Amino acid sequence: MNDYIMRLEGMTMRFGGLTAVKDLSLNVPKDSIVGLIGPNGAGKTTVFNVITGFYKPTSGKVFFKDRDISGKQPHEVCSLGIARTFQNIRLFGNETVLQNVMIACNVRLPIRWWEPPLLLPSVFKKERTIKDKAMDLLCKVGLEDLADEAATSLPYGQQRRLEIARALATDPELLLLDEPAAGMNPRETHALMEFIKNIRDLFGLTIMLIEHDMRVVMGICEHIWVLDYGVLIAEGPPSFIQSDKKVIEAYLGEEYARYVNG
Amino acid sequence: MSYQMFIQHFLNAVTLGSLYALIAIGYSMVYGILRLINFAHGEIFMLGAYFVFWGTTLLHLPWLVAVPTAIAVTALCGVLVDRCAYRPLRDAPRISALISAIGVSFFLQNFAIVVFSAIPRPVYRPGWLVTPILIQGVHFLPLTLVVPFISFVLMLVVLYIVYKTKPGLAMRAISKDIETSRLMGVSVDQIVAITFMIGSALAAASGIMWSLRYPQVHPMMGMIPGFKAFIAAVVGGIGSIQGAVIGGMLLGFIEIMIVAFFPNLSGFKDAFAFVLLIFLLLLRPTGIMGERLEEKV
Amino acid sequence: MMSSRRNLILNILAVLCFGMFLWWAEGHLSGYQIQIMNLIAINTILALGLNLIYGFGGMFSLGHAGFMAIGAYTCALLILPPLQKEMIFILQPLRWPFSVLHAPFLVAVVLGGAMAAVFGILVGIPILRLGGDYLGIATLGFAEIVRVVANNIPSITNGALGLKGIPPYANIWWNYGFLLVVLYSMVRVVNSNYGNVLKAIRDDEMAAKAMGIDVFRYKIQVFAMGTFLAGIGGALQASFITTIDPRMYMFTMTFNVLMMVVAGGLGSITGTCIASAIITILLEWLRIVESPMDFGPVHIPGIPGMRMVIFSLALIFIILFRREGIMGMKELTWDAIFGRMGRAGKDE
Amino acid sequence: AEDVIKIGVYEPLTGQNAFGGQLTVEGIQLAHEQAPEVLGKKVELVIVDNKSDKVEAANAVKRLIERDKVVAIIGSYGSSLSMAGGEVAEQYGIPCITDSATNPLVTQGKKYYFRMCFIDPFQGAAAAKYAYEQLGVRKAAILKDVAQDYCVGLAAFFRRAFLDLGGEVVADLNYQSGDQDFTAQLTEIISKGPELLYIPSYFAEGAIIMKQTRELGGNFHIMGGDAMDNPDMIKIGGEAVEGFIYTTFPYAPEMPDMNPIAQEFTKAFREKYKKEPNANAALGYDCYMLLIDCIQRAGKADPDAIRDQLEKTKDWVGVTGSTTIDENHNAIKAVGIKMVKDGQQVYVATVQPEGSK
Amino acid sequence: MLTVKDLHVYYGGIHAIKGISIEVPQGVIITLIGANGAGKSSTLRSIAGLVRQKNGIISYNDEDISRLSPEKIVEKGIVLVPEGRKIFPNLTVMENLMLGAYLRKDEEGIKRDLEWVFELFPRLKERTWQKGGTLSGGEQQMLALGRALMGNPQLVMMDEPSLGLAPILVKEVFDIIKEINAQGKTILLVEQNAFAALNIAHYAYVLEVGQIVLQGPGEELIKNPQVREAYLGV
Ligand SMILES: Nc1ncnc2c1ncn2[C@@H]1O[C@H](COP(=O)(O)OP(=O)(O)OP(=O)(O)O)[C@@H](O)[C@H]1O
Ligand SMILES: Nc1ncnc2c1ncn2[C@@H]1O[C@H](COP(=O)(O)OP(=O)(O)OP(=O)(O)O)[C@@H](O)[C@H]1O
Ligand SMILES: [Mg+2]
Ligand SMILES: [Mg+2]
Repeated sequence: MNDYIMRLEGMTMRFGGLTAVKDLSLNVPKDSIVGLIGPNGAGKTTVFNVITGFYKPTSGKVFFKDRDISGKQPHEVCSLGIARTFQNIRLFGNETVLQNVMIACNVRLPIRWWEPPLLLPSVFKKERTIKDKAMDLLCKVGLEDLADEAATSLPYGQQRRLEIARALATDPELLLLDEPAAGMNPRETHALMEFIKNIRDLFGLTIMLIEHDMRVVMGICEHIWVLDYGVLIAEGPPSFIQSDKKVIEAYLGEEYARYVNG
Repeated sequence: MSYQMFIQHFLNAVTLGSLYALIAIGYSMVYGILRLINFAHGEIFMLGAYFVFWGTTLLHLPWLVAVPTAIAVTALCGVLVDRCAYRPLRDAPRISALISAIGVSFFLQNFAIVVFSAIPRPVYRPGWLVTPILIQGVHFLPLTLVVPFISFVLMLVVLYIVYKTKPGLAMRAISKDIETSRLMGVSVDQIVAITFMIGSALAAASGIMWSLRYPQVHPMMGMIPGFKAFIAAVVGGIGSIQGAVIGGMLLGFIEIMIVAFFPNLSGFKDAFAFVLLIFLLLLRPTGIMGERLEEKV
Repeated sequence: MMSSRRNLILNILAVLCFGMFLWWAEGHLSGYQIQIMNLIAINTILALGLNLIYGFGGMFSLGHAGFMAIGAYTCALLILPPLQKEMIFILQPLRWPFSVLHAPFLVAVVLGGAMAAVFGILVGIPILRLGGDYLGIATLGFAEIVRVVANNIPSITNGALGLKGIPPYANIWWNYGFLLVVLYSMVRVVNSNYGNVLKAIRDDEMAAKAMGIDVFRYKIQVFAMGTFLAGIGGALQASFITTIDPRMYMFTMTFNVLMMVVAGGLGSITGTCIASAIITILLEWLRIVESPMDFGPVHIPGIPGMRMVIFSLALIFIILFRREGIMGMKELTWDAIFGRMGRAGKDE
Repeated sequence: AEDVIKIGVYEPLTGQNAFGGQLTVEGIQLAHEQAPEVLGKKVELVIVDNKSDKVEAANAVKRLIERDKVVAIIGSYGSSLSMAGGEVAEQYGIPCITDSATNPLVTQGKKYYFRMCFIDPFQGAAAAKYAYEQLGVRKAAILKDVAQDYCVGLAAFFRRAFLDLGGEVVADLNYQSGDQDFTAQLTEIISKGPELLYIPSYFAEGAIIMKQTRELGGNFHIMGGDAMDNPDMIKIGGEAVEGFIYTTFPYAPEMPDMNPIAQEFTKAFREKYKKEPNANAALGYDCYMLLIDCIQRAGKADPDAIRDQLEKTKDWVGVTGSTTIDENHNAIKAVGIKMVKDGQQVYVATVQPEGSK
Repeated sequence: MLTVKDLHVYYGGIHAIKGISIEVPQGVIITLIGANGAGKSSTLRSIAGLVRQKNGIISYNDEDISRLSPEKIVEKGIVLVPEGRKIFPNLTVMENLMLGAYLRKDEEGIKRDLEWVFELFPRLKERTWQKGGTLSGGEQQMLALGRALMGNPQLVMMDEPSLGLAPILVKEVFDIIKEINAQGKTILLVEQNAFAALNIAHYAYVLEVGQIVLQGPGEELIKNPQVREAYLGV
């Protein structure tokens, strides 16, 4: 039991009449890279939104390290150790690369509103620690040369990387990535796969990702869940998923199956 | 409270409410499409009333000619304001356009003072609209019935334009995404101009009716009604035309009924209206009829 | 590192220079010019408060006038001499605790700010959940409520008669002293990581939440700080003008402040300072156009209203040609100044 | 040293109070035309607009004193504006005289502020007395603008005096500046059956209130104060203002027993502006003339000397009758009662100051 | 049919496109491929008239259209299916489609094209009254294509139509592009999915940092080792 970092139990999410996710239960093993796939509108992003507290599940529970976190606010979830990226990149557009990461450090090293005007050594020290930590992270993801650039002026691939670095700055144990490879070409995608594996090892993370690019999903995920119309239709390791009839029919298509298997 | 008195208050409220509603519709239309709080709307309203005043006193036009002429001229003024002060800011941050709107509002007010002077002027009122009627102890003017009727008709016209015509379709498209609308071949400037034309014509109509009900014109006359109607539009759900009517009516009723039921608190009248506004917004953050603009993560 | 030490020295020098200028100004400039300088300081404090709320916190607030009123009345009631209080409350006598309370100017101004901040928090907790324009309307509504209530509780505010004979303590030293403290604190806050967090909330609230930021708490804090400044500004203004009444705090007052903030650039402290000075001076200077003028034989009579016509046109032009305000979101820094000069030097 | 003497004027030429300010300035300009010189020097008028705004009023006074170096100031219509300006004038020690600010606070405790008009307690009392004694009214209602100091003050003084006389106030309702719909308040008032409605409003609002009263079937007496004294009141109010009674300054172009100065003024004003003067114009005229007289008496254009002479003013006769400045710097003078009859403002009575204390 | 000569695009100080020339003959599928930020979208957007700061000549049927406004360009028969679909969320599916036919007056033709669109995308027909914003990603992509076709364009430009779609839908979309082309429409396609795009394209251009580095017929480029390494990931 204890080697599951996160569990969903019978999670259902309804929007008005629409059931986006229905009675979903899944267990995410510690230190793994796992995937969540499914057709457009299957409810994948919704699952992420429920886990991170953006939506309150209609019913069901989310456990993180055996603690019930369903219904907690996003910032509480984050401070407990779950970080995420977004399907559409959401960087702080008017800030620099470094500032983007420093902002995320705030959850661990908060500066209080009354501290800045006081010229206390402890405050200066804290500011310095934050900056160092952010710089260190940028080095680890290879963006140190771009620290003072405006975040949105970076090329797309690097923006994705920065988004991940920003998420890492909150010291997460579980990292949720929503379509990290969207809009990347094969070469960039390949680099991204290496990057994801690296940070997992470097930071000792568990990573869960949503992706439509099967090379990524099949390439790095150890376990995959497939959603269709909010319902779990299959789960298992990549090789198993690739040949699952229901998955081929609903998601992969004959073409892909032929391409992989033939 | 006697039965007659209640009816009397009720009629007072309907008149005031439908005047607010009429102004609010214009606010709502422009906001719905450009997400711009057109602070100059109250001043356009004032211009409409002044044009009738001029038409009847300076040009000696018959009242029934002066009114449509004034509405047309005001509509053009609205288009002109958009052309000069808002169009260049279409792709600027929204607050810039808002400040520009405040600037236009100051400008029109003070320009009116320079040109018309600050002295209030009496307004000609056709007798058939303002001969008091007494039925069962209730006093009212024919205007009291005409104003709500006209507001209602105008609301239907606007609804028809927005939901059943091609320019209306384009308006709704522009309100969500200007760039993609252009990719559909929609001429944004033209559609926005049409919107301002309709919105300003409505402002003129309400200004004229306002000046019939409270018979004088002066350069500051648009400020408070404009402000109140804007609140009404927000309460109703800004961007929604039905909402504007509901909001206007609601505000009219609150203002009158507070005084009617709690005469000692008459000085607090506006405070009550605003407290209610805030509570309503807390319960329905986008107004009574407003669309919920939830952000999808 | 070098540049930060240099900037510190330059900042201290600049403050000293400005102090000497004030000292000189007090003896040499006319009272009218000093009056304008005072107005600039007060307006800058007010505009900085709104810029903190709107430019840095991203909360569209139109309630500044209401918070100014709270600060102004609090301060005025504290510094008015009891005798004067007795004299001016001719309709209804002043209620008990207010009739005897008295405080030194500094305390009164700070309490004025604190009172505004308390109200800021009280109304902020429910209404800051509203977004965008709706928040604007709700705060505008609050400001109007303040005004209406002030009119209707004559035993505390003296109603429409207002308070008069407020001791004119707010001289150039007080005003610029407060401005200096405000500027220093605000620059520190904004440039710290706390400030970065605020900007993050402004840019993308959702993403900020996902980064573990308790958005609501920060918003309340910033709103309280901004309203505190509004209260301080209102208090100084009250003592400076010496008479206040509820009509001063109509929504046009908020618009004036908003104008300065936007003209200077949302989220730019230096922009706000520049714009406040320009707009204050412009408004005064434009008075000329309303007085009669003689061009040789041609006599132009003064045209009332002309001043605001020109002013509003100027405002529209500023916005049309500098749509993001004078400074945009940037700051005028020593680095920027030296950067430009340095580059010019190299070109030679 | 120079050969011009500068007199400052700060009046609301724009904004809410503009209608009053403009008329006053016309009166002042007429006076200036008639007496352009004193002590052999040219008098120059420096007129600034205070925009009906207090901050602007204080600025305006400061600028008049600092930049234009005026020796005395006239202004302003509107009591709160005068108070804002008064603080500044007091600091600099420049004498000011207000034409028509009737609120007692304007001159209270001031060394340099004077007024050409009576004060509201006196005006309110005169109105109450007239209503109680001449009209025989016992039940009165009041409708006032809570946001205007003038209205609030006058209403309070009327109420006090009326109650003291033994009358009853059956309703005392409020509205806010800018309101144009008074139907709710009026419906309430009508239901209380008063014999008189007292509206201490400015004329534009007053005219609308009267119109709505009549439309709602209210047919009691209506009374108002000096701010209703404007030729446009009848134009705007039309039939609804018929029978309206108000207290005002003791001047009206149609006054029966006008003194020669007033006759002269009326004629000159009509000639210059092609319209009827009113009491505001007359008061503006008197302010200027009194200042000139004080400069003459002082023999020099020195602010303190002018102030001293203003204080000594006794039985000075101007367009608005005989004026004496009391120890509080208020003018002791009569209150005029006017009425609208057949679409004309008719001067009905003059109430003399009680015992001229 | 469409010729772009020496196109330059600037965003503020950024020189995003540095002299691109492309030819689009009638009736073919042309594709532009390239890495992120290479300038593919910018090229399409400047043809559609959405980008202001640009130099160069864009001519359509021998007429210079480089200074025309977007709505005028639509009138000429060029439509762009924008990146990210850009459905009007507050309008129904039918209203979205009708907006595509905004400039058309021929009722008959509109009706005919509507039927054709429904034939291509039967799923849209089932949902004519649904609000655009509530459609799933794949359905929105279909609506975006259908909406463009409603304008009866000669040239359809598509910006990454397969972005974010499930594999099964990706195939469907490419099939439909071929189908549209078969009906006589010229197509200018921008894609990240280089493999699929090259497969259906008659001719292709490869963009890198604002310049064309390679061009040739689709099947030829697929075999090109450089392309294979960089864009096909083999
Ligand atoms: N806030 C919301 N309100 C209403 N419906 C929503 C909301 N969020 C998601 N939905 C609906 O829930 C369903 C699932 O959406 P979700 O974004 O989770 O899909 P997805 O699996 O991430 O698809 P894609 O691969 O296209 O991103 C969709 O039908 C969507 O329209
Ligand atoms: N509005 C803009 N402002 C500033 N720079 C821009 C803007 N739009 C694009 N750019 C820049 O222009 C360059 C080309 O962008 P473009 O969107 O055309 O690339 P693309 O090839 O379509 O990439 P993608 O695959 O990400 O869609 C990029 O460096 C981008 O950062
Ligand atoms: Mg998704
Ligand atoms: Mg692109």
